[in-house]
Amino acid sequence: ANKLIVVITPSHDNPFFATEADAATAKAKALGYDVLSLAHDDDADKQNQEIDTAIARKAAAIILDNAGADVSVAAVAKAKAAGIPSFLIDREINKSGVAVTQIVSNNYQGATLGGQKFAEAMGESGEYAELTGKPSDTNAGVRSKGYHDVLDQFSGLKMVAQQSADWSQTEAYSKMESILQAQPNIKGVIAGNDTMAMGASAALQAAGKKSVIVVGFDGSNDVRDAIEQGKIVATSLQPAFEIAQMAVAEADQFLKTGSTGKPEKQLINCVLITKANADKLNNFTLSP
Amino acid sequence: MKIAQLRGLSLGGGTSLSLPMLLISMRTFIALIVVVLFFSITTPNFLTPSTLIILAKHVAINAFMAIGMTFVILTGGIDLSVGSIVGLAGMVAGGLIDVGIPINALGVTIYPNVVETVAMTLAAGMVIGGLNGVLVTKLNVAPFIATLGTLYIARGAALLISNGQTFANLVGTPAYGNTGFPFLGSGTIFGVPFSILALVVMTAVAGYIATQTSFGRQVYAVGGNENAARLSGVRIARIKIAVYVISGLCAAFAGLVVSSELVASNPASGESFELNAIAATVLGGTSLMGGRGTIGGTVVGAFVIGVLSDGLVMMGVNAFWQMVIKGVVIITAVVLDQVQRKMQRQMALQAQLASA
Amino acid sequence: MKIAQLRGLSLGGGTSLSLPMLLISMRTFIALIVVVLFFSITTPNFLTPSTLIILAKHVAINAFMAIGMTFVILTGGIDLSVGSIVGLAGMVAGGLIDVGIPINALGVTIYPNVVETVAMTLAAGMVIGGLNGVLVTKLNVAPFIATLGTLYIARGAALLISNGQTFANLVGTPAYGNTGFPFLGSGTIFGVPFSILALVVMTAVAGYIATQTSFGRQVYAVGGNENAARLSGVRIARIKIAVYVISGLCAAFAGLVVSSELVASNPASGESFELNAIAATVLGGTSLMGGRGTIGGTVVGAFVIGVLSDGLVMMGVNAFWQMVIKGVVIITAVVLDQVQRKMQRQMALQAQLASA
Amino acid sequence: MQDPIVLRARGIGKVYPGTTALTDADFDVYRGAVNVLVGENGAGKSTLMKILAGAERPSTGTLDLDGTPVSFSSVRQAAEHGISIIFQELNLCPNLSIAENLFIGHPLGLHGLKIDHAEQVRRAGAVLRRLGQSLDPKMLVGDLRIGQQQIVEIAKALVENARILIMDEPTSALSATEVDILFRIVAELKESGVAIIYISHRLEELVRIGDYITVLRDGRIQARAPKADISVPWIIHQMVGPLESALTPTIHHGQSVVLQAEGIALIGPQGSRVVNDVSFTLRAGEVVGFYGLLGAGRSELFECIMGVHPTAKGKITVAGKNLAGLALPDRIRQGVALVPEDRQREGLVQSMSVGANLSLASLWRLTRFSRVSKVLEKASVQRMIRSLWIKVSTPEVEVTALSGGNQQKVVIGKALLTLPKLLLLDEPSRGIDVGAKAEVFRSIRRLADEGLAIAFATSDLKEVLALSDRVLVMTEGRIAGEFTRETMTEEALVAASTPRSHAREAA
Ligand SMILES: Nc1ncnc2c1ncn2[C@@H]1O[C@H](COP(=O)(O)OP(=O)(O)OP(=O)(O)O)[C@@H](O)[C@H]1O
Ligand SMILES: Nc1ncnc2c1ncn2[C@@H]1O[C@H](COP(=O)(O)OP(=O)(O)OP(=O)(O)O)[C@@H](O)[C@H]1O
Ligand SMILES: O[C@@H]1[C@H](O)[C@H](O)CO[C@H]1O
Ligand SMILES: [Mg+2]
Ligand SMILES: [Mg+2]
Repeated sequence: ANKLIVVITPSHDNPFFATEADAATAKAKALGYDVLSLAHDDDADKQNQEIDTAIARKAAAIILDNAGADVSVAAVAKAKAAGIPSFLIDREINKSGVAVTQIVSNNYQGATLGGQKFAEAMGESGEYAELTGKPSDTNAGVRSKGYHDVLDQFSGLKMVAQQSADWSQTEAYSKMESILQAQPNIKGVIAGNDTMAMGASAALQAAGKKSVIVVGFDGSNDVRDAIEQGKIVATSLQPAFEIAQMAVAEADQFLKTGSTGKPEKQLINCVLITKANADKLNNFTLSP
Repeated sequence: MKIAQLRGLSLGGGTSLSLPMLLISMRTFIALIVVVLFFSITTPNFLTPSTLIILAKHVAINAFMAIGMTFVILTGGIDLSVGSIVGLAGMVAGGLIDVGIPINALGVTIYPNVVETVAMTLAAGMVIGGLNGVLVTKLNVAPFIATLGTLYIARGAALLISNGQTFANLVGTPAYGNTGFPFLGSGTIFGVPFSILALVVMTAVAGYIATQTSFGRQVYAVGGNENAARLSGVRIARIKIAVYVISGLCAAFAGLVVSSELVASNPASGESFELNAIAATVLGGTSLMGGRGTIGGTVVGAFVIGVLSDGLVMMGVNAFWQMVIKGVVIITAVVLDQVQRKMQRQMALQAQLASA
Repeated sequence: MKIAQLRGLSLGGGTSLSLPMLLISMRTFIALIVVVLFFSITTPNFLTPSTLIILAKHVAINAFMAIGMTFVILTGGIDLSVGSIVGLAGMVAGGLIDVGIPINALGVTIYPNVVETVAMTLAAGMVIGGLNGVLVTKLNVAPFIATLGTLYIARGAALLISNGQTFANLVGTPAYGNTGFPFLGSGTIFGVPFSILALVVMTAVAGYIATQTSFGRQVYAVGGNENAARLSGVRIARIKIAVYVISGLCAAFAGLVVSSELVASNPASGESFELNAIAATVLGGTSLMGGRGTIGGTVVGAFVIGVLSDGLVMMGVNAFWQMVIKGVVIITAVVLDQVQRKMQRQMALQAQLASA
Repeated sequence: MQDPIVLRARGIGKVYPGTTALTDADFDVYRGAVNVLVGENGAGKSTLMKILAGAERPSTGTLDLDGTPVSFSSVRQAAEHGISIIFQELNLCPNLSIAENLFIGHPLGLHGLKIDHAEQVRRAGAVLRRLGQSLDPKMLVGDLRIGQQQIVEIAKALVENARILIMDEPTSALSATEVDILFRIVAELKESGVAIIYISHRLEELVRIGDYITVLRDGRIQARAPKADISVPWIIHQMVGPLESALTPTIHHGQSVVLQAEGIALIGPQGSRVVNDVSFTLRAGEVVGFYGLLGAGRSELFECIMGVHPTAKGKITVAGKNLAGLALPDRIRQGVALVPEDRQREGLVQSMSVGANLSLASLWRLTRFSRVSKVLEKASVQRMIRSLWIKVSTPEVEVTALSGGNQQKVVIGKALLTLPKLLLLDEPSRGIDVGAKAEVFRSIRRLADEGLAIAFATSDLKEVLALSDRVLVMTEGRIAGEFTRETMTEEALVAASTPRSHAREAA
């Protein structure tokens, strides 16, 4: 029987994670592994049980987009103790030396890119709102910090509302509508990820505020289309596809040679997507 | 709405205006007024027409589900599957618009127009509801467990339709003659948003069914004492299946409006909506034991919840506190309900004693 | 477990081994055997000891909650707050270990040892449970709505404790003498994981309470006919408050085990656990109407659910199908239950006829 | 010497929303005596008893036990003072065994830490035998018939060894034999100094066992007297004022056959033949009494005709139409109506108003374009309330607010509103006072004269003799005898109704 690689991602209903899962699966199959692709729905306990399963199935390696920087440490350590190397993607954990590699898109750098584009589009002044991600997801915090490290330098820019929409499109929609009521004259909305950007933009379209600037984060195809239609200004592409495949390749090399030849932490820089390059974007990959 | 509530009221309980029912909805109504006042004082432009319209639109979605839920709870049942049906309905509609119905044999694809799409989606909701009803009646599975099962099944189905993907940009294609879907969510008639009109109509119709038709009367009877109802010639199974079908229909309608607003449908949408729908129903004075409750009360309950969550967002209260406050208000509203009713009864009795 | 289940059984429902009760749990038991067989055939290394131990550990967490839930449901109530209590308990324990109790006045911080931490956490769970009980009895709020309220309150509280952050690396500090917390989740006694032993003990104790103590029988009485119980001198309020406290206690214990396993506590953990706990209880043959059910049945029910989800994950069934299958199995198990009981009764009749 | 009066109630008043149940009532309870309380439905008897037993709190007035003032906030407290009660409406947990029901308030065993199930079963068995029952104490109460449940209710009160024992219509579902046994026990308790408060609508019972009679009327004490000084006519006079002569049944000679039942059979939950090959006919204008002991199968027979049991065998023809395959709702439309035995479990929708209950079975008649016509409904409801003298301020009152007897009238009214050709009444007079009984019987007569065929089940000899044109006696699911007005005598009926098995027990 072939060796088994277990791929665990938060969910399969956010295109971002779906891409991760598909990319990793395809690559692993290509390299001749059996694949078990699981979702933990951002539930640390479920993730822990899935790691148990990987151990029970005597997996050769685990590719993991984890459910929380701290709550995931023990689970990954458990896998290591059971002799199963883990390769983290997208989200990092707050402990080094447990996972073999942590390939994470540079959320901070990506956020600063998005922030600069947002400030520029706003003409460096005006009121704006921020939609942040799941509070329990470190990426949410990192991105918010990245945004503000840029935006707070412009005295003209004033954040008049900040709400978490839990990465959710529906929530972003209704929160956006309510925020618009309290703050009728906001000029822009900066969102922690693309699903929330989509929700916000839908609300703005419905309210006839087509000129309000929206910036997202991820680089999903939905947002790409919205950018081309002028509904959204920009998003920071996390090369999810590339990251996932890198992780599998490194896992393969590690299993064969006992080392990846790379440092544990690998930051992959994000790329800003605007009208200029949107057409080259597909499935979180930017063709040259 | 208020009218609807009052008529719902005046005919609730049993034949007509029974005192306890009146009090119940009055309490919820007071709770509503309290929260509204609070926010109009604390929150800038809360009481503006435009805000209230958005508010009503948000309430509508929950109210659609809660109205269907009310019929189910009146029979002593419960429907946990409505949230999943919202998600499923969105995906059905989204799929029909973006992908259509491929007929592989002929190698062609049929794109139903919006009316057909809506009809098919509502039908899908009614099928799940019918499944619930059959499970509860023919296979006598406890409603809670039957609808818990369909909660998972419908959600899974929603995810499988697109393999988890979102159907984006549901504007349709003029060439296919399937444009116009966004109207449900953002269209207006004489300047009033469609979903608000839909809410008014649905409230009126449901209130009428509950209080004026023999079907409605039998719903109350089944919830009040199933044995007695059966011996009185009520066809229990028929009534129960019907209420679950109604609930599925209402949930599917809510799902249509949600994805029409987003102009996109996401298989995860509607998660845990059932809790809000049930909360609205119970806040509105419907007894989970069955047999007591009014449509009007339910709609008022939905408004209490809606005003609350929107108001807090507008105030900029942080998400964690929002959760705590929501919990406290749900409980307080019901407690107020109880306390006030007790006081009322006491006073009535004192009066009688004095007169006697 | 099985023994416990049988004793729970043999004394459930009425005084002694009453046929229907026996059948009920037998059905679930058969369902369990079926799924186990299925996976041992289809899935590599499913029937290995190590896998089964892991399985039992996963089941334990749900079973802890389900056992508490059983008492609540036996009185005809329901407890939706258990999932949130799991999250809150984790955060309380995590906070006590990582942050301790700062006494600002003296500028010192007290670090309770693990035993004290566990005690305080369980106490916290009991407080929420007590709140549920008081709401249901003293302020007669419907159990569904009261615990829905505390579901939000407890979750909000969990998030506020750390402002949404996770408490990491709960190993304690030797200097503070608060080490040893991970034992609950990963410790073993004579090679058996602590949580599995805890499950065995809790099942036995709960089974004894339900069937041998007057408290237990009064729980059944309240669920069977509350009015009759009151008029027979049963202190309804006392019994009801007690069952919610028990449920809160069990949920808090589950929370401790979860965060001990993760060696970290996350305010979001336990979301929607209540559904699994309720499903387990009902699969185990407990009637949501109250008055009928056994602890043993509940534990079997928890195993059905556990085997199912673990098995499907090991088989690599895609997450969406898992959801559908889970729903189908929950329903099927209960339907089987019904069908088999009917058949059994028929057979009994035939027998009597023959003999007559 | 000791005060002969153990409990004094003074100036007791009780108001319920909409009703004043009791006004300034004084009531004395003598030790070692049977204190009888009589009064029409709704007179306030049960309310007064609930107050003495701690189940209700009085709006005014005081209680005084052995010369010291007391006030009870719960049945439990009253029980601690040695007062226990048999409620008019059964209060049992169907999911528990007989034994557990008897001791649920105070289970036997070490401080409740370990129930002594064996001992509970033993003592339960003992008290059941004392009541002449051979029931297994481990049986679930839910599997018992209403008559058997009432016996459990009595047993429950007996195990408490009260010094004051209240019995609110304990015999309403008991057979003659069981009543005799109960009265023997009452006598024993009396001997041992227990004060008994006894409520019943069977007046002959009262004069038979009563020592002191108190008459309630419209919530006020109407009269008090030691038994020696009074008679049945006196009681009736105090209760309802002068009463016109009792019923005089008119014998009806064969008109068209309404009901033709052939070989009806039903297997009960325990597999016994509850109804065993029963055949008979009912003619228009005829009133046929079904007499029998508890468990004779009358309820099930009626249920078979109504279509409650799909598994029932046999051929049923109503007004020439074969009911085979017709479900209960269709049979109602074919003119069959049943007044069930247990009004709480099968008769009333407690959450609905009097009006809604009355019209519930006739909605199909009152509906126009699937809308319930308020006009038609109001008319029918009002008519029924008037013709049955239902004591209620308006039809909007919730039905639970009515007295036991008035609730029963609502159930009968519901059946009559379906305009039946065939009316089946199962224990129609359970808990109905003489006045109401007379009315009900008179309307039964009237309906018969209008061409209705009527069958009624009862365990009350006087009743069956007074009302029936014909009597069918049932025993163990079979028809054990048929009697005409000429041949029906108390002796004959009792003889026919005694099952062989019972006879053996007795021997
Ligand atoms: N829970 C209640 N709520 C409102 N009214 C009530 C309630 N219980 C009794 N009543 C009213 O109090 C009056 C006395 O009722 P009660 O049951 O004491 O009569 P009763 O003498 O026992 O009659 P019966 O012989 O039919 O049992 C009735 O008019 C009844 O309508
Ligand atoms: N719920 C039940 N469970 C088991 N057996 C029952 C039940 N109800 C009735 N039976 C059986 O059916 C037989 C007839 O009962 P039924 O109630 O018809 O007697 P009845 O003649 O109507 O007496 P009653 O005066 O109590 O109505 C009894 O022998 C009893 O064993
Ligand atoms: O990085 C991922 C993506 O942004 C996703 O959209 C939400 O979860 C974050 O962790
Ligand atoms: Mg009475
Ligand atoms: Mg009977």
